[in-house]
Amino acid sequence: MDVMPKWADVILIPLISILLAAMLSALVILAIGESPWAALKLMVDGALGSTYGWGYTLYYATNFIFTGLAVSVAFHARLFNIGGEGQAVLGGLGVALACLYIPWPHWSLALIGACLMAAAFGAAWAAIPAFLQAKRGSHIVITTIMFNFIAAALLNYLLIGALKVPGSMEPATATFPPATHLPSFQDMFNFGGTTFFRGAPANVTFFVAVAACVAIWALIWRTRLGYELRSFGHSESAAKYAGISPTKIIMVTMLVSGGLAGMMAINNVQGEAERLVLNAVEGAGFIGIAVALMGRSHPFGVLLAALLFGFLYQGGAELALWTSIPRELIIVIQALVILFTGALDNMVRMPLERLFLAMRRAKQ
Amino acid sequence: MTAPAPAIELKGISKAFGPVQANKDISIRVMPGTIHGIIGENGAGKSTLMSILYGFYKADKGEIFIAGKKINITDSQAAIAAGIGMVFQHFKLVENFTVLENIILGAEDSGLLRPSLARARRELQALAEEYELNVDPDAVIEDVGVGMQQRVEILKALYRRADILILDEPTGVLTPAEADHLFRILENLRREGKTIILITHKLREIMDITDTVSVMRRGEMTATVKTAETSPAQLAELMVGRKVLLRVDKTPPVIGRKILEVHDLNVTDDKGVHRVKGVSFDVHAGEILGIAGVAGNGQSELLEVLGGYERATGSVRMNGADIDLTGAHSDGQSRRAHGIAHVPEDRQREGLIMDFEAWENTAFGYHHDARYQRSRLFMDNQAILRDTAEKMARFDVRPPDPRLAAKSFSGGNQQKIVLAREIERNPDLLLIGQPTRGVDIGAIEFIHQQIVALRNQGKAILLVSVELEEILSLSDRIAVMFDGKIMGERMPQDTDEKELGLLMAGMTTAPAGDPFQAVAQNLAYAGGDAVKGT
Amino acid sequence: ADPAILFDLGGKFDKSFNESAYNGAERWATETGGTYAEVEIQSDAQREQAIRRFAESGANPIVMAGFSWATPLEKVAADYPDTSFTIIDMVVDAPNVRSVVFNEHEGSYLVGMMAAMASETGTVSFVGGMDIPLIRKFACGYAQGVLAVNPDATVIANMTGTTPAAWNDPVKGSELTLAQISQGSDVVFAAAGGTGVGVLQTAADSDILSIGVDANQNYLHPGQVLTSMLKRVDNAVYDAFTQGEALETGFNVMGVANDGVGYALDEFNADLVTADMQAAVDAAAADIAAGTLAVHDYSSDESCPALTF
Amino acid sequence: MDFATLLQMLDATLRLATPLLLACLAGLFSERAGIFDIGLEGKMLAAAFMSAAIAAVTGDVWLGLLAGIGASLVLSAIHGVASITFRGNQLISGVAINFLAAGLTVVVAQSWFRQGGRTPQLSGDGRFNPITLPFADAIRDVPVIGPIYFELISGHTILVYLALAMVPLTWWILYRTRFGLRLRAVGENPAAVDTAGVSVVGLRFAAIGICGVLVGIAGAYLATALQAGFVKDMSAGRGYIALAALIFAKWRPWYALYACLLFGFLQALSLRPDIITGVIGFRVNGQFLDVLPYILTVIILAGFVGKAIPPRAGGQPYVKER
Ligand SMILES: Nc1ncnc2c1ncn2[C@@H]1O[C@H](COP(=O)(O)OP(=O)(O)OP(=O)(O)O)[C@@H](O)[C@H]1O
Ligand SMILES: Nc1ncnc2c1ncn2[C@@H]1O[C@H](COP(=O)(O)OP(=O)(O)OP(=O)(O)O)[C@@H](O)[C@H]1O
Ligand SMILES: [Mg+2]
Ligand SMILES: [Mg+2]
Repeated sequence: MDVMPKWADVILIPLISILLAAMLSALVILAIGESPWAALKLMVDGALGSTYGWGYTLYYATNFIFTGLAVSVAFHARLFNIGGEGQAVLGGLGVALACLYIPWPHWSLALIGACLMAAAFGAAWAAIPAFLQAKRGSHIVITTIMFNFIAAALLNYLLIGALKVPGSMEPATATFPPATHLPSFQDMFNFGGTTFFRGAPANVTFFVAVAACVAIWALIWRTRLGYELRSFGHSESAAKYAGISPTKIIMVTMLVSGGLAGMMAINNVQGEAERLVLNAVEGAGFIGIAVALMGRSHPFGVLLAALLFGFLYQGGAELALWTSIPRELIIVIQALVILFTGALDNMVRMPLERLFLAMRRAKQ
Repeated sequence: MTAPAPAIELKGISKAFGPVQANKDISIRVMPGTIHGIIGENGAGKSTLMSILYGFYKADKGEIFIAGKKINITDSQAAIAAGIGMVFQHFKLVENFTVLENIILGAEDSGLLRPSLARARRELQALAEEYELNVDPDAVIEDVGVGMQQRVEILKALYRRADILILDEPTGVLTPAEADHLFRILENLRREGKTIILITHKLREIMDITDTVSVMRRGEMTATVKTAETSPAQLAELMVGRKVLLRVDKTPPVIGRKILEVHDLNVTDDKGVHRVKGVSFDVHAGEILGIAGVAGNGQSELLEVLGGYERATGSVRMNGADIDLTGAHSDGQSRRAHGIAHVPEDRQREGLIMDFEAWENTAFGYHHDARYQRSRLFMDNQAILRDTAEKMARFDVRPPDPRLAAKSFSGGNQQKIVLAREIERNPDLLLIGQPTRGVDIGAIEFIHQQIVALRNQGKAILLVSVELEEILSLSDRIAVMFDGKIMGERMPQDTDEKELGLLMAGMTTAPAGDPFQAVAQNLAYAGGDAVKGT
Repeated sequence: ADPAILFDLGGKFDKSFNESAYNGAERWATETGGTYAEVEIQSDAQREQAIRRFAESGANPIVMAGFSWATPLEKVAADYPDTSFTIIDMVVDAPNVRSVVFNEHEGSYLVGMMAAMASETGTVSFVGGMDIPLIRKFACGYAQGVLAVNPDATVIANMTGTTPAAWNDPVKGSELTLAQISQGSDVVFAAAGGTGVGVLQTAADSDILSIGVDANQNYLHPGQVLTSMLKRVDNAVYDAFTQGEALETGFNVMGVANDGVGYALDEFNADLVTADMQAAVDAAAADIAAGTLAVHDYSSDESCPALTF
Repeated sequence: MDFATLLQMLDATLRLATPLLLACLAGLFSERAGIFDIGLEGKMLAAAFMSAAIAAVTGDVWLGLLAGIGASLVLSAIHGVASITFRGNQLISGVAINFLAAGLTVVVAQSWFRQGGRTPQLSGDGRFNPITLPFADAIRDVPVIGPIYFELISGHTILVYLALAMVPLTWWILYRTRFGLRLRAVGENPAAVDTAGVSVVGLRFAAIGICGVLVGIAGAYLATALQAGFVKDMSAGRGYIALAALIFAKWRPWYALYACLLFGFLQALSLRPDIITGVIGFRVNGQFLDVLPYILTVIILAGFVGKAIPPRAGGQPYVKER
């Protein structure tokens, strides 16, 4: 029997968790001698006060939508893909290969090609842990953590070797040819002289990300595969009874998950940097965990949570520019969000359930 | 001379699990040196009550007196200190520890293990002799059988000097011989002056061994009576709350062609235990083949193989076509394609996804059906919803709300959802396991009618049940399984519970030694469950 | 407008490169009483954003310390034609950019000579940060200096890693130093950013001499740091700040000749540097300045006559 | 490779294996009790920071050590409250703790010391100094054993010896004491422990408490013994390598020692490319050596070389009442 109404589960609990995280973050800011209120104002102003700020917010959000969806899809099959980071690294490699070695005639074709390569590389990186989980029962959390490190080393190896620009100091590929450059919001929203989003990295990938949300929503709730995936996530024994192959579901889920994480690379690698640098992912794979937890693994929730984290990232960057609050504050906030919406879920839930139960008893 | 204080007295115990009221204001007295039985349907709250006495759960309200003294049982440590020991329905043993380690766990003498182990070894020897409780102290739990595991649990309690021993459905997993042994041990313990509480579903066990008996229904204690002054029929009525008279109206079967042919089927589980040993049988159209047997004798595995989610060797033919038992096409989907429908034994773990809504469960296993598809890519949720609403109406599922989660339905209604899904698919063969486990009387009647109706349509039905009465009243032919083998086949009109009981105990003829004793023992199994089923 | 300075990843208190830049800015601030904007970035992704935000806020000139700023600057410079930029350690070819590079090989040559003279075992060593041409340039100059004094000397060179994390891994720096000591080294030159802190610490703990880099690091372990290879990033910053908006753009090389690189001598290492040593090194410096002594620049052809990597 | 080089390598191995070993044993206590701990990395980092900070402020490394342990214990407590009291997901809690430490150490370090997320350098009594074991100097020149004793065995900080001593101690606690029996039981079947009248919650908190202390020492070792101060991200994945070692060791104390020595040796090896080239004749990529522990662990996990079976109740909260 449900103790709580659904709205409490999907809206109230995350909201309370966020508030708790925000309050603790405010305490941290106070403790280092700054004003939380001023910090918040600065963040809002920097992230949402101009089209420039929005351009960054949406750029970050795009990354987080992809990684958040990646974690969510796996969550639905009760798999914890903590390897989004490594999969996104490999996705970047795919994008770089696609952009550097294929002569694209137009950005739109390059976008499609890069999407495919990014997804394929990300999926491939998820495939090995998935296979080991499905066939050998190796805990996917541990293997994906290991694969994050291996991915970083692999990329490093390539960026100081085969892919490096001779004579360059940086471990980075050459800049991609202009034909692969994606239109940024600045290019797209330029009406009669007034430029919006000037200098911001948000680009056409944002729309790909939103489309991915819709596609994943349809996949999970409207297709047979999604149905099987959710069945498996809720009850492996029932799935077996129904003739749903655990191996297939684990593999397919992780391929989709890894593919999504990989696709993040079209935003940061092709869309923003226009070359592949070493630390391109910058923890977005991990933020996907927070985003998925907060978004309750629902694509729409992921979209909202990704926007919130986009705001935090851009706002945090502004804080770091104009105050003495280090940018690591965002990591603290991210940790608190994961803690409260993920691990301490019951702390918020149990009293609420008791409250609702008491209310129901009182009504009877 | 005043009467001695009761060994156990519970006053006004209440306990709720969230919205579920498992125990409501329960009071009970048990006199020292007696065996007290507790019976009640699944979910009546028996285990909960005993777990409260043992300090495993905390009661919301109520008082506990042991030997006349009120005590506050906050945790199992307190219960153990008060001389209470409990053998749980699901044993609480550490699988990869030895017997000895399990026994001293929590009852060590000092910070260091060696002296404790040495003392336990000595004491075990004494206990073993005293109560016929032989165990190998150095055996690892996961390597020994359930009978031995149960003895370890009892030894655990005795090692802690328990005067009160609670046993929760101890015979459910035992073979008749093991159960026989257990009851001898219990007799010994009673003779030593221990007080025993025995939870069981089996009326015959109650009648045989207890001194007094309490009946629970829906969280409440409906009666406590002296065993000598009651009858199985009266207990059954107390248990379910109304007169129990249920006969399935059945016309003689019209046997058709062979639908299912099973030949030399063998199943070995992941642990390498040989579960099904060379089983062969046929099921015909228009016939119900009932498979009787004590739980754990290979019936579950048999169903799982036929349902497609357990591997096996041997041959199974369905409508004359060979079925793949090992390869890539051995899964539930392929079985359904062959016209096999399956109502699994455990509806909550297998038959349903408890968090899914009813309509989603209606498509479960059949989600590839053409009528549930909107296009090649997408499922047609509206079609499933409509279909579910119709099925719920036809099967009288209450409440008839397709959008309610499966876990929000009662056991009987959950079973109706599963049954509706499987029967309505018009299969050639219906596999059905424990169709009425945890289901209330009204629903049992309805479910039995559905099964018979399906058979009357000329479908083949393979029924597996531990309820002998259910087997006897539904089946057109009965096979008995014991230790992975089919001990024999009987026609219901040519046999009775006595004979089936013998077969279930692995005996084809009355044993030479003490025939009377063995028959009585087996009766305990054969008759016990019948009441609930009928 | 106020000038601005953008530090590289190690942060302004890295005791070497960034700190040197910071010192230059501070010197300008105390001398002129002016104020300046600054930022310490924490990740590569912040670079472009930081440049843009400072340019937009009107800061001018904007000074960037570190070669990694080159790529974002190339992208951004044209968007802000009225802002002057200075980049240190890399060349960016744009009309409003001043590129300052140093002849690190010359300075390294000088401290290499000192290392060879101070060494008793005839084996000296080098710990680099991230393995990039710039750091090899240090190593190569150092080796040349060592061999110029003692052609039989052994020079051990190790790099900490191949990622930017190599700039900030004192544990690894320390282990590398210990390994070099076990191979006989008794003077170690660290050109490794934050990693160098570990190198100098371990050298001091193990009673061998060390050589600091960029800023004057002699004070870190008084009497145990032989000298520091000074790279006058502070001067470059100070210059840029002083010139202000009217910054002279273009290519700017700072070497021994114009006091861009050198070695440090102060009270902390006065006892370690003998008069002979000082005389020899000063003579070499004079020769380099005069153009009579050419130190090979690794980055000119990606090869080193004195050392193999 | 000559004898002296070998000794030097082994010496480095011992130094580098110490934090791994302490963290690995920490994880062993926690996971044997059924609490997965991927937050080792974060705890180590937090402990490294606090120990260096307090040692820098007070000049007393022992106070620093205590502070480091304290920081680690605070994170352990968070993990315990989340995963034991509130029965949350242990993996997610661990992830959160790693981020919390990664963020807070820098934020606090920056606002406290204003040195770019660093603490001041430690010196003198502010750090653990090597101790020379008795007779080390005396027998230094005895062939073979002299150098082994002097170079390899003597001359480490006290924490190295502590870590080594923890191995037999852990074994003894686990297999020879009441506490150990209960600890192992609670990781296999908490219901058995509960019905035996022992508090599951108490045992599990005790286990993660021990875990916190040990990994706290590991962190303090990094900042105050191996190094002389804290720098941002100084744990550099050691917590994860310790986790890998724990799997590699199949959750057993002696195997943990071997696994950590192996991984420590790999780390030492990656610092000496010249030796590798000298021994095997061609150049091995440094990245490869760095990730070799992870690759080995994946292979172990895949069950191709002896299967690693985690404690059965590991990772699941103990839920009595649904
Ligand atoms: N740990 C628990 N959490 C929540 N609900 C529970 C728990 N244990 C039992 N219940 C619920 O409490 C009620 C009583 O359960 P209990 O196990 O006591 O019944 P029982 O009489 O022992 O049944 P059975 O014959 O099946 O063993 C049931 O509705 C059951 O679902
Ligand atoms: N298939 C099953 N296997 C094991 N236990 C079951 C099964 N079905 C039900 N139970 C247990 O028996 C309990 C029976 O409670 P149920 O929800 O059926 O309440 P009820 O009020 O008796 O409803 P109904 O009269 O419809 O059965 C369940 O809570 C569950 O714990
Ligand atoms: Mg029960
Ligand atoms: Mg019922």
